[in-house]
Amino acid sequence: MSDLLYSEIEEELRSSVRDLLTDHCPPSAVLAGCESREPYDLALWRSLAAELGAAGLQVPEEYGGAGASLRETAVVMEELGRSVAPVPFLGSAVLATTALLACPASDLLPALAEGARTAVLAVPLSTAPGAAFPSGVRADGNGALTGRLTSVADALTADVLLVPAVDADGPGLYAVEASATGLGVVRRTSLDLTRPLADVTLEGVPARKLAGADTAPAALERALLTGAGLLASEQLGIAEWCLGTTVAYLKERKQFGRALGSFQAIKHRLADLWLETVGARAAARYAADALAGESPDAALAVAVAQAHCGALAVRAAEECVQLHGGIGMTWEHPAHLYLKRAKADQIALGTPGHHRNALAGLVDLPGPVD
Amino acid sequence: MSDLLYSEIEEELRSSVRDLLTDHCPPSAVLAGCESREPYDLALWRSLAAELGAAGLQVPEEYGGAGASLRETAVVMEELGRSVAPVPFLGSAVLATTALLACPASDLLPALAEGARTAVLAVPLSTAPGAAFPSGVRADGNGALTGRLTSVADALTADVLLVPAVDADGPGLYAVEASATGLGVVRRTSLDLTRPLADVTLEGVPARKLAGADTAPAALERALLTGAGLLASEQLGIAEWCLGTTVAYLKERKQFGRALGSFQAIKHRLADLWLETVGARAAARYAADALAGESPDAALAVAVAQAHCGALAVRAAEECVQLHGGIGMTWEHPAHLYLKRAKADQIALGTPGHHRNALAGLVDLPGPVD
Amino acid sequence: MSEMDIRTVVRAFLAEHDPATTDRLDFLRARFDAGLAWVHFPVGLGGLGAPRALQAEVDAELAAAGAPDNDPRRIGIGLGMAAPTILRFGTEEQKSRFLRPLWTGEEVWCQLFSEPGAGSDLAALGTRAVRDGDGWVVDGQKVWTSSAHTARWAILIARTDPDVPKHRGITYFICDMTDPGIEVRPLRQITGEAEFNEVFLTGVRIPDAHRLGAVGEGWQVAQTTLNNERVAIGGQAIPREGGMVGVVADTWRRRPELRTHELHQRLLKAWLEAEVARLTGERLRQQLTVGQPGPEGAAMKLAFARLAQELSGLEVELLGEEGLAYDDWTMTRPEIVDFNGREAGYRYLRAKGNSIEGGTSEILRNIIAERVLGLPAEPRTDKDLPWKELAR
Amino acid sequence: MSEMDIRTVVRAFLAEHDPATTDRLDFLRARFDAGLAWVHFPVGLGGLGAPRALQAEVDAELAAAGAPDNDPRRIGIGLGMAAPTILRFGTEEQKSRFLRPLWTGEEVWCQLFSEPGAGSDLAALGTRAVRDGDGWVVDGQKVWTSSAHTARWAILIARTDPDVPKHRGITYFICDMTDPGIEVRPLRQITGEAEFNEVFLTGVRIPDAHRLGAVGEGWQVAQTTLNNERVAIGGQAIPREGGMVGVVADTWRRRPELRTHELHQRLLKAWLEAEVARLTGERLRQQLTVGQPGPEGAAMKLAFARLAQELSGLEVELLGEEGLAYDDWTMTRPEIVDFNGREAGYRYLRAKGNSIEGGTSEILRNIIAERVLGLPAEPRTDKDLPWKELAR
Repeated sequence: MSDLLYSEIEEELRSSVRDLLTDHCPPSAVLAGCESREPYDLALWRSLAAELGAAGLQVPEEYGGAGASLRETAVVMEELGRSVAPVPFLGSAVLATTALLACPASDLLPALAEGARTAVLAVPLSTAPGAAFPSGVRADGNGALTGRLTSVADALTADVLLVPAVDADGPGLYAVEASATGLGVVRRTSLDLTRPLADVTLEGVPARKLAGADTAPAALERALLTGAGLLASEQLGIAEWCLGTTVAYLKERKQFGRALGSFQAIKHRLADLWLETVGARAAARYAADALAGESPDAALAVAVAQAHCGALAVRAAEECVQLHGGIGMTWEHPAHLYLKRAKADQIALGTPGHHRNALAGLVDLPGPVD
Repeated sequence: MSDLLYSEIEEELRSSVRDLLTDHCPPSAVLAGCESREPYDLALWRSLAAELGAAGLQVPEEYGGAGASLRETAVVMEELGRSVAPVPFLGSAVLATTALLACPASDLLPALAEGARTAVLAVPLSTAPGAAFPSGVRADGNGALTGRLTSVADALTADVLLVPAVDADGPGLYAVEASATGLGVVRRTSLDLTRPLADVTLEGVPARKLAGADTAPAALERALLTGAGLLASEQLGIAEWCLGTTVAYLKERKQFGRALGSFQAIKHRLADLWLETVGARAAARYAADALAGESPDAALAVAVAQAHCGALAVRAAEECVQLHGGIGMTWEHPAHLYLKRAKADQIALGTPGHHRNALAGLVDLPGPVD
Repeated sequence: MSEMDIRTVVRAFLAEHDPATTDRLDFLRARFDAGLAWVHFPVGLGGLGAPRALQAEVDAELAAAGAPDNDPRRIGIGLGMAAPTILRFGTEEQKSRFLRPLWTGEEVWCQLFSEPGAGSDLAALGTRAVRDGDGWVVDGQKVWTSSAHTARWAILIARTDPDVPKHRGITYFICDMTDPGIEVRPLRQITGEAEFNEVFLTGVRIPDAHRLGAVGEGWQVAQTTLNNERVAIGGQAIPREGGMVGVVADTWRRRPELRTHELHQRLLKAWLEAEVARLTGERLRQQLTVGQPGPEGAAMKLAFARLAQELSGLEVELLGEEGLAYDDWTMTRPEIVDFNGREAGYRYLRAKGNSIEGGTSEILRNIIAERVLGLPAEPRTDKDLPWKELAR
Repeated sequence: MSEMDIRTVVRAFLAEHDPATTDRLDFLRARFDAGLAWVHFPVGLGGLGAPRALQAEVDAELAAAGAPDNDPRRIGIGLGMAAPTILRFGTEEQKSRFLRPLWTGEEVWCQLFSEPGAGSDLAALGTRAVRDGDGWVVDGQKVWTSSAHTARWAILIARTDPDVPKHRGITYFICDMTDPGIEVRPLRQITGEAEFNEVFLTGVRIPDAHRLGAVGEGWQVAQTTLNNERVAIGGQAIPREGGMVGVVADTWRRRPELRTHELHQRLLKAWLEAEVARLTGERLRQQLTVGQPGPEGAAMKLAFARLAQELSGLEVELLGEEGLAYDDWTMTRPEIVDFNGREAGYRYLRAKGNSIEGGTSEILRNIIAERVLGLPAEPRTDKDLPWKELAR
């Protein structure tokens, strides 16, 4: 059986990340950031990436990374979820970095690993593992890209876009510099205030081919599967914040002459939520461990973790709003930041329903023959 | 909009039936009856049918019935559900009588209407409206039947069996006397202790044809739809008994120095259950009214009522067992009679899932194209 | 009075007041004076003392004739809460003064009940009203007040006696929203808009003639308001697929490419629940064609909130990539909540409030358990303590 | 001690005791004496003072060698509840006397805790134990006692002081089930069988040497028993698709004609929950490889009960017409509960008990809320009252 606990090193990493976020990313700052024109806190990103080395955890030392694994990366995701931190970690350190690690060309890795640059895998955030290779962008004979990609997370501030495109040889993965001529990156109004989306248009944009038909589809799939698996850790972090914040509030808030948290109906709901959160921790840990070890069980572990954690984070955030009563409906209370992130995460990289359905194939529980 | 209330006449009928059942069919008597060799309380049946005229409510006066409607029949079903009464009402007064009313031959009706004889529609209790015409029994050129039908409710004491069979002209409905040679009616051990099932075997059994290819399928379908719709009233009765009994127990039973019913988690669950029960009453009434008026909305009304009430009765019975604690798990407490009836009713005449799925076609909400 | 009779009355009214040529406000005032505003109200107060059920007939006849309505969504608090309370507890003078402009929409009403420290436990409220000559002086803070910025009048509950247990020291007032002591601040919600307000009351003067009910009996008066609010929120007659379910069903039909078996099962389940809730409401209305609403109204509000949340959450998932978008975060101050005028993300967020506003779903379950099922109350320590000694 | 070390010990033991030629009971006794019964117990009491996690290694090695086991399902109460309590609170004499025949299965144990009037509120129990010379005399009624008819010994809690609050007047005993004052009556359940018993105690004599823990401290002792019970019920290591989910998945695979989309979605959901529960349990075991079980055990029992009920209900529906049947209503007195040896209807009914026996799911949620989440207790009126003055 896998190790479902956290190692001492992982706990130390968690504690450093949490300290950083507590200092630089309190809810008030996140909320203020949402209303500014700057979608991300790039100072925070630099601290996270450069000082703590979080961006390069899964990158081997030979490419300037920490040579740790996806287990440690998952710990960072947990903490970022707990703070709904506005940093491009999922896009750059998880999706793009994983894709690059599976490509023959590796020269982009060092800059990403040290956080000097950020990259993004240019697919809609809602793309699930197992999706067909995107056909919305075509590459001409010179490797210039034309086409459109919508709802790309973390693209607004990315220095490099990794664009799946189809050329004469079939599917390929191309690198496009953010400064390239003919590239348009337009912000969308997104439900999740803390992870903005952008639409990307390419009109004959010069690009460099990173992987061809033999490796590009596998690199994309590995990135999506890894993203989905690690998103479960982010969702765990969201759920834990929501549960913890709600419990703390209900211990304090008095109605009818006693703490609201002493009412049994509230207690039982929170006990159930706690139980699901404990389950989420086990499932998310298992997914991270299976991905880190490239276990044959990884696809199943990811499906289980996403299906469970994706639904849980939403439920936890919804309970957080509800049990805060009116105050939870106000813009000034941070609960909504978590609700919006949780709801968007539910769609990101495959809905819980999608992942549950994937189980049918993975564990031989086929549906009816219509 | 339909009349979803109970008329004064309906309330009087309810009150007569309830009085009879309170006197002759307390839970202790039902439990004792289950352990005897007599599957039904035929004395009770005679009082119900002969004295109150309950068996012939939907039968026109010209055939010896009360000339009332399925609305009143539904009220009887509610009360029988509330008492898990061991009488062949569903089989004889609902399914068989409805089928006969849709057949050209009507000579069997008077005896059924006055309760002098009982009949049964010989199909598995799990048959849902919309099912294909059964092909398990064949009629030869002389109208003799051969074949097998399983899990028929109320067949053990029936005087006449209405058997769907296929002959040279196609589907037909045949009447078979219980005393006929070659007929075997064998009791099964059933989950529901108060509505026994039997398997029926026919080996060249003489039979009389009641309806041919032009009317038999419609008669069968009308019977199944009506049975499903009125079963919702039985399920409502079950749910109301379970809710009422549980509430009464929790007002009395003290733990931790106070009535269990004063604990908020329990209260909230019962409030939710009450809300679903109120919904069941509206849905069951609507189905009975739509069937009584042969409304074009009847199929939809039945699907809604069955899908809701079928699930509710089980939930109410399960909550009844759980909230009675250990005592609810004992054979001597009547809760299990309701649990078993509710669970069997959930399968009878189509599961809630089946009926919910029927909505897809009825209200134009088609599933995905695989 | 029968349906036939009422139709005759409406036609006679229409013969004298042609909607095509009569000024809107004149038409509404005349309709009120003819007793066709709310037929179950008494004669002289906009009604005919007729069965409530006949109102639907009146509305339909008038709508068919192209008559203007009083834009009920804009004045929902007046119609749904203030009016039934004034009718039941108001003096003759109050009824004559307030009901007509309330119904015609000339005067908008709002409700000053909730406070930051008194939400579910509304009876714990701390806004003080102190006797001063032939009137009262009010100081305190209210919250979750919709329409406060457009309202002419408010229904207000305030504490007039802090020395008795909380339910007994409350008095119910009609408050003039133009009083200089009133400050209204928009309260931004998670949807981005500010549908509600915070209201600060500083030395607000209310004449004793604007008291509704006896001094110290405001809690009983407020029960009428709250029961009517719940009926107003959860108890409207709706056609099949009315409300949120229709929006989702429509998307489902138009967009076959979005369908999955998982979503299909959830949609069928929600559709079923919506239809059962609709039938439940219909049955309740058949039972309540006359009489005051009871605790059953709470049940409909509970069902409505659950459905709105389930369906709006489902809708966002169904839309997939499109569900990641939001239409507009700009802070606006809408006069009307229109779930259908905005996109899925808005509906999802706004529906979260349905289980909080007008009584949380938790409080409604308490009400059902205790008042309908008769389950015993929880041990209470706050009921007999003077308000000023309560734990906060 | 490492896995390697323990394997060496087991092999040395097997070299001296060939399972093929050694009498079963002799083998088990020898295994106990070699410290291979429960390796985390102290040396001399069936253990080696080794980490609990190594037990799996020992069991696997012995099983591979064809060794007999102690039929743990038959003696579950002894192993899961009596043993850890005796180990923690027993005197040296009690440990030496009771643990060996308990483990080998020579002496079966049962538990005399619940009473008709004290279920969830176990501390309200009324069975009296009165001091009499160097012993005690016990009178009362217990219920829900499995194995009472086969048991040699019972763990018993009884009231020794009615004048103090209920938690403080309880004492914990070891009770001889062959005492003539004990009458055991089978208690038939909704499944038809009588897995449990009612036990009537009339003038039962217990020597003071069979008291476990101090007089009046029985409640604290019982907590150890109950926490261990919950771990025993909900905390076993299970393979993927172990338990009820495997039964249903198997039927699903074998019977394609029964499948519908509705059932498919429910099955996938339940399968997912079962896998998450399995991982949760595994993570808990990794955390608890040493140390006493805490309230987390309650969580696993809660999850297990919910799953068993969901899946067994689903199975009956999946079977359709076959789900209407039952295998056998004959009243039997099984020694072992075997969910898999019976048919779907039995599993459905028996699983209803999973959320009641060993602490109802309601009580477990209270425990999680208060002991894990630290939410405040409800106002209690019964905690400080003398037991004899409690409302019943």
